[in-house]
Amino acid sequence: MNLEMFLKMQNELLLVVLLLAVLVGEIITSQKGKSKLINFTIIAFAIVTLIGFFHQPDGALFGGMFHTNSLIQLLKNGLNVGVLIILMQSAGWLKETLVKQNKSAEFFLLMFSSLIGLNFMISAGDFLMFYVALELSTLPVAALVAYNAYKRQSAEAGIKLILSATLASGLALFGISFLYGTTGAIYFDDMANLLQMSNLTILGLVFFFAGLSFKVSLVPFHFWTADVYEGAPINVTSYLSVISKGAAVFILTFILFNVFKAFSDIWKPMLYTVAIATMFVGNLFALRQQNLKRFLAFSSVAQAGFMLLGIINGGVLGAASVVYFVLVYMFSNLGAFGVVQAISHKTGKENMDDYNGLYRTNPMLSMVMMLGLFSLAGIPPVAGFFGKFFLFTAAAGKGYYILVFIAVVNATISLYYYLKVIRAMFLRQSENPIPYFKNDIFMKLGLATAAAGILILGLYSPLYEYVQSISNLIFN
Amino acid sequence: MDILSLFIVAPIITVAALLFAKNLKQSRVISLIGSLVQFAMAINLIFAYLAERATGNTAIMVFTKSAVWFKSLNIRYDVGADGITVFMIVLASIVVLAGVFISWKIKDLPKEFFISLIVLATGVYGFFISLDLFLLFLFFEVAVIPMYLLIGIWGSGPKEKSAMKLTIMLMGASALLLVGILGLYFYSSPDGAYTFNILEIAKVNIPAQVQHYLFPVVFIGFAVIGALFPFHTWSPSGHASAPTAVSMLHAGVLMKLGGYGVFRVAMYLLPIGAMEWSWFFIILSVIGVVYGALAAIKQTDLKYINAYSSVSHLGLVLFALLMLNKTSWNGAILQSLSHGFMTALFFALIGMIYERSHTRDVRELGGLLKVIPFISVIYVIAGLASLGLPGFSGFVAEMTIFVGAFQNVDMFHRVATILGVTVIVITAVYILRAVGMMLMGPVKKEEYYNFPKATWYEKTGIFLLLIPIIIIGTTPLWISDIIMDSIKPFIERML
Amino acid sequence: MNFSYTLFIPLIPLFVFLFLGILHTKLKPKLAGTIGVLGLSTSTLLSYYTAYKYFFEVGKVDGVYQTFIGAKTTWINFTELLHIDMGVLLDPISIMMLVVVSTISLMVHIYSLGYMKGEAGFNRYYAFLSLFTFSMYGLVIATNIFQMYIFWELVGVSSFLLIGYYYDKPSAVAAAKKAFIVTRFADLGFLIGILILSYYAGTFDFQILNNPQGAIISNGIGASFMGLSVITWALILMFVGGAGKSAMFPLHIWLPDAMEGPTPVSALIHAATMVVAGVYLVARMFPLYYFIDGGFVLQIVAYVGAFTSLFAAIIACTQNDIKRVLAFSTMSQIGYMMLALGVSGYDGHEGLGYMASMFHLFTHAMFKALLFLGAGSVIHAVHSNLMKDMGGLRKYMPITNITFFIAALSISGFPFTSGFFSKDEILSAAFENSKLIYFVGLFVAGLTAFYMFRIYFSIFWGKEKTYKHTPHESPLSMTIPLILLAILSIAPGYIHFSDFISADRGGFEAHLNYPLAITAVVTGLIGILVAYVFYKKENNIPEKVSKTFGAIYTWTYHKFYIDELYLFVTKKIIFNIVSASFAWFDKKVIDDSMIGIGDATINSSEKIKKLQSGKFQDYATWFILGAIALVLYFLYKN
Amino acid sequence: MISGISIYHILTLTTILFFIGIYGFITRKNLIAILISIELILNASVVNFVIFNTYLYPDMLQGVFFSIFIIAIAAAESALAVSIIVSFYRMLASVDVKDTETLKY
Repeated sequence: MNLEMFLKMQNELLLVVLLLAVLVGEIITSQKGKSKLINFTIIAFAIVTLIGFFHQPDGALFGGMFHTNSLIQLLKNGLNVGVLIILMQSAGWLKETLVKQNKSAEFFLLMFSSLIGLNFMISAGDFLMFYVALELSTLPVAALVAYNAYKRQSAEAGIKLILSATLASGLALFGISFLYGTTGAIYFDDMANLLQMSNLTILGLVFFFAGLSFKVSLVPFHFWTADVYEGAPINVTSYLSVISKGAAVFILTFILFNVFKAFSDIWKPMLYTVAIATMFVGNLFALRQQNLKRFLAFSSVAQAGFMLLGIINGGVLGAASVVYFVLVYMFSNLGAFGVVQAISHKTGKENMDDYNGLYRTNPMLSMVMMLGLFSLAGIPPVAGFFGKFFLFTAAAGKGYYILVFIAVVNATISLYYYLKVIRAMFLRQSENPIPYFKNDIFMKLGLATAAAGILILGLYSPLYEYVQSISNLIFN
Repeated sequence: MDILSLFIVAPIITVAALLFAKNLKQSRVISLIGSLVQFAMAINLIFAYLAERATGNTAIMVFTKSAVWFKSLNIRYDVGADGITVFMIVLASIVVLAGVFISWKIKDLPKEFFISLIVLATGVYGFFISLDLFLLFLFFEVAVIPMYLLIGIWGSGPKEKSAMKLTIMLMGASALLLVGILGLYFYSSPDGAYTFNILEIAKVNIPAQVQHYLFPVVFIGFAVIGALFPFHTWSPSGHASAPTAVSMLHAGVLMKLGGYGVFRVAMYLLPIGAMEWSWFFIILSVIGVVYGALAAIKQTDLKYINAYSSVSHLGLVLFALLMLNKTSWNGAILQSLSHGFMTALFFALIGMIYERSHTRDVRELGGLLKVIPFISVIYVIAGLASLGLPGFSGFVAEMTIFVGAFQNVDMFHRVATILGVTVIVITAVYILRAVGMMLMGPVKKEEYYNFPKATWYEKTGIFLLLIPIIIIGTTPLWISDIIMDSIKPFIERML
Repeated sequence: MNFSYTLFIPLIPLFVFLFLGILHTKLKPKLAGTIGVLGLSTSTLLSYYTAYKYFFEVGKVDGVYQTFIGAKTTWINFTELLHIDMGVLLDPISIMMLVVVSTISLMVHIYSLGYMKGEAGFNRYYAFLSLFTFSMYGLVIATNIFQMYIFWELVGVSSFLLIGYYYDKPSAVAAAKKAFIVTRFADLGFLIGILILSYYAGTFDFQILNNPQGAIISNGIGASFMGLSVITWALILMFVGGAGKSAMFPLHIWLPDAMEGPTPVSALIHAATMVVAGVYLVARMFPLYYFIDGGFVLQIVAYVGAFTSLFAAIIACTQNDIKRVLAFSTMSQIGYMMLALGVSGYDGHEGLGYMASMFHLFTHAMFKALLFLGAGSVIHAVHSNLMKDMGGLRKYMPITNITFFIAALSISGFPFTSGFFSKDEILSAAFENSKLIYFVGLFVAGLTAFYMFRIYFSIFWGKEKTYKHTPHESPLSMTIPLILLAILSIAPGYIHFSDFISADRGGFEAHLNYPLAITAVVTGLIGILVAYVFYKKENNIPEKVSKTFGAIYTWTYHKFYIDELYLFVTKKIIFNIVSASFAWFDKKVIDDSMIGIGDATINSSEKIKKLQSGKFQDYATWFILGAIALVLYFLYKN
Repeated sequence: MISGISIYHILTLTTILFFIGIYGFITRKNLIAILISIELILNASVVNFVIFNTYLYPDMLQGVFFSIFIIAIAAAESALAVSIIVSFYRMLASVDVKDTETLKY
């Protein structure tokens, strides 16, 4: 137990410390001190995030159960930044709603523990760690989803999430158990060496994949997504759609590339079909949504489908493009969600028609929304375009031209419904538009960060180059 | 900062400046200055180009600038220009400048309007100068997207529908294009050293089998924005709903991206595919030419008439490109230029007439020559130019195309050509119909008599567009020679 | 020999046009008129001087008139071989045309000073006149077929502008459109002809094309299409173009309507100059027409010409609008010229027809212009085109009467008038070639005399009508041109045309062929006599006659319903069927199918929404089924 | 190592157990019942791990450990699930699946 070891899992440890601090703070602060506590927590978390950017040693712990490297570190930082943005965007909500209900601190506790879970998940080195981390990341979120007590939909969403999630993990476990049975190993590396092609393996692989696809919400394992997203508080929704999905996609990539390297002729066709299904279903469902949370839910399903195009490449290019896209997607989605959050917090309106004429009353919000949506749709020059382009390049690199074409067609469909929102905000007028309102400083910061990310991530190539270089180190 | 990159930087600066504009006055002044600068740069570019060639620089592209962007994928910021690029840029800059003048009194959200306009211009410039397929594609979409807002916000009639149709169709086309570009990329080198650079890709010979699949993909991807026959339907409704300046840019510049892209990418990089497929697309383009013209005869909305005539004229561009010889290609470029100026002029005039009479229905208008002589006379001139009267650009372009097309001996090409030639009659019919109904004859309504005369900014816009038409029409030699030289390296891949 | 100054002959009118066109709102009418006249008179002097210099100072070099290139510059390059030049080509016929165009145009310019006085768009009118003159000059001096085509289009448009001069008069607008579109349609043939010819000949240049010893004529072109050499096809198509401009049957329908334009315009464009462009085209390319496929195309030219001249002459007898009568007579006379070209040979005396045709072109220009201007001054006096509103005008407007009479004699081929000589040459040429054509010509000559004197008598003699205000002789500016032209419709007869103009440029000794001449004169006199009996005094013989002819008369009166036929084809078929159906197709089929794709997507999303049933147990079912399906698929695959 | 019972019997058992769980999950109308069926599913894999460990890889205890972790987590899961169900019950006085269908399409 030396310092080195601490440094390797510094991020997690810091989060745990922060979590405890918040717990203590919760106990000692008076009722009116709560909003101060919130500010403190956010700032503290910002500091944690900053620390994450200092270099940390690579390597494994606990005999390989836990391992970290610069790519994982990058992703963790990404997750931190994402959560930070979410927290900033939800500060107002926390102060004005939750403090009254006296459960502001618990929000942090749950979210941080889920984040810790994700951190452990992406640096898991064996299936045990992976499973534990997965549950750790899921369960608190279920609580968060059901956070709006006295709101039926919230509770309903909570139930749907927890039950479906446990089913999924049950399935995954069943699969894992077979993998264990065939190899006798639970460490990724050993398993990678020991796995033989056999029916049990296939069963295990597919079930495991299904379990994880649940978190990534790939068709047909995605159904919970929309309902839960709609029912949950918005910041939780954005957490689900951005943070946990991002982490899940990464670990999926990682495991497929490392553990099941030899089985690519199984999982590539699998991804192929699932990707097509996901893109189409996600887009077609998003097409008629009125509630923006639900709308973004389905759009995020479709986005997950696009990510598979990167994974299917099965090489460095694929990994790099996926990680890069996850980062891009994070900022884009947070931009969009942030605006929805701000508006629904101030006016309680979440429907597309309520946004008619938004630009004329709140130009700034509309601009951020537009950036976010364009980025999601993959319109240059914002980051999404580059992200998508690289994903497509990755897929085309292995000769999946048809798949790429289908994907681009889907991108066009998605453009249609993203434009519907733009149309509401810019083209349409309304007799009672959402009135102009000022946002608190945290919300502004949150949106600004997201917007900046959307603009910079694409045009400023070194970011992608960095991702590419480090994934080069890891996946070769 | 090299002379070409300025064409991307200048508009961006303009947009940045526009962000701080308070009201209509400021925003239009800023954008006027911006577009004037671009115009000056464009004119300067001609002379710079001639000077460069005079120094004996015989490279395919001059003023090239190359910088690595995404190293790992070998995506580069590669720009360069040849004679064709130069003229296309001049066209774009003039149309943009005229567009600013025409929308001098834009009512609603002026700042945003000009911003979108300039962004569109940026995309167009970028598209013309970029030698890197990624860059090309990026600018292509940058040019298309503002159309949605421009039509959707400032348009008229069923604007939301047409804006959506236009955007989705063009984006769908770019879907094909993207696949094509990726295909080109991964066949750009036998040994993993892939590149997006057009000139580089041209050096390797892509296997015929691949070209057979790639060419139609890339061609259609570009040709949709060039209003290829079955995919032209976005353009009429788009034109009809768009505000004046936007119709000008749309028909004058945006639709040129199609022909230009076909020429630069599809034909240049996939010559074998081009030869293989030309017959098929020739049929489509000839249908487009005749069909567009015939459909225009029956229209009553002025904008529809010109939209269909655009379909016909641009069909001629694709037709000429598919004839695969130097002369016809030269004609295609000339036609692009001349159509750009003419259609922009037409839409400008239609806009002015519409502002005064609040109708675009030729049956309701009449005798305008009496009440707004200046605008009407220019309209007549534009009409004559568009039906290919000698002394105007249209004639030069069309004759070059026809003579070029006639160099193909076999029956198929001959028949296609002769069918194409018939368009000179049909065009005359619909142009004269419009002119006769709208400008001549007795004045239809009393209130027409108190139409305001053309204002100074309207006149400026008009002359900006009219003068190039006459210059090309009367002294085509130097222009066509410059273009001819620039075409040589491209045509050589065909032979 | 330096002829470079000839460049100014076309350029001056061009500058005048630009000047008047740009400033036409600023200038005073008087000033504009004078500028126009002065500008043109300089060009006229220049062309006279050129003619003198060419024929008398330079004269024949080793037995033939040489061709001179006054100036020449490349306008645009198409291919290595093909490039359009702009230049001035001087040879006997182009110089003759220069003289004709200048003279008539000058006369019209002067005449219009009076005729168009006080018109709203006076300056516009003069601008257009100059534009037309410029284009016509450019056409006649073209050095190559494409330059000719370019100016061919330009004269077309200036005629469009001038016919539509009274643009607020719907009939005028319609006529202008008709004229332009019909000729444009013919030009389609011309253009395709040019394309074919230039592709196989590898040049546009007249000097190379027409050279009898040149490659194209002597060894011809191998390629052939449907049994005829491609060149022949090219020539046929080009003749179609010519027929369009020269209002040959069946492309003649635009000419009568073109009379909607101001009368001087009709005199200039639709009688003397533009409408003979077709004849000039054939004459210009004569060697090709003669040598390729043994003059096959010339046969067509001859018969089309003959038929048109007869056809038009018959119609002319029944029309009541004097300008229309003149229009049909123009058609018929041009038919004469075509006929003459058609029957012509090449060398020496063989080329009589060619010479005759050019000769007739020259003389016809003079007396037909005179007739129109005379008619103009009559119309100016009585404010009507219709014969029934005229009568006994001789005592009110003596000069007009005399001059008109002279012109009428001349066109009827009365001895000692220029018409007599030129017509005689044509008839004798026809006689030598084909009897049928000769008799047609002869009959037409009789008809011509008849209908000319029909209108002459019914205008200047016959019973006096009641005029709103008593007619009076036109001002000097109008009468002077009349007098000059009257002189010119007699004098040229005594020029020995054959010395100057002949197919092989060598010139030959042409002499009256007395028997033919006498027969021609007699037929003419018969025609005049009949007219005298019918129309000298108001009587009912014409009605009787028309009764007896009955249906034929009405058919003729309605110009054999050819306009109606065209109208049916264009309006009913092209507009309402073809074009309408295209428009419909575009809206309903193509557009809707594109929209349909979008709607289908949206509908499908509606269809599948039931999947998201809200029951998480269903979700679980899907989940499991999905997983199991994948498993089974891959188990099956292995 | 239980004498006379091969691993196949037990695997069959667990598989059946698993699918009973699934069946229960899909068909029960009561949330609690569904929760119970989930326990079945988890237990199926727990047994799997233990069996594989003891029968195939007796020299290491990874499987056993894994199973212990699963049990612990399962407990946490059901605790959370129950609490959510309870809060739901507070609102609607019902633990019926039919009442969790307002969010759809």
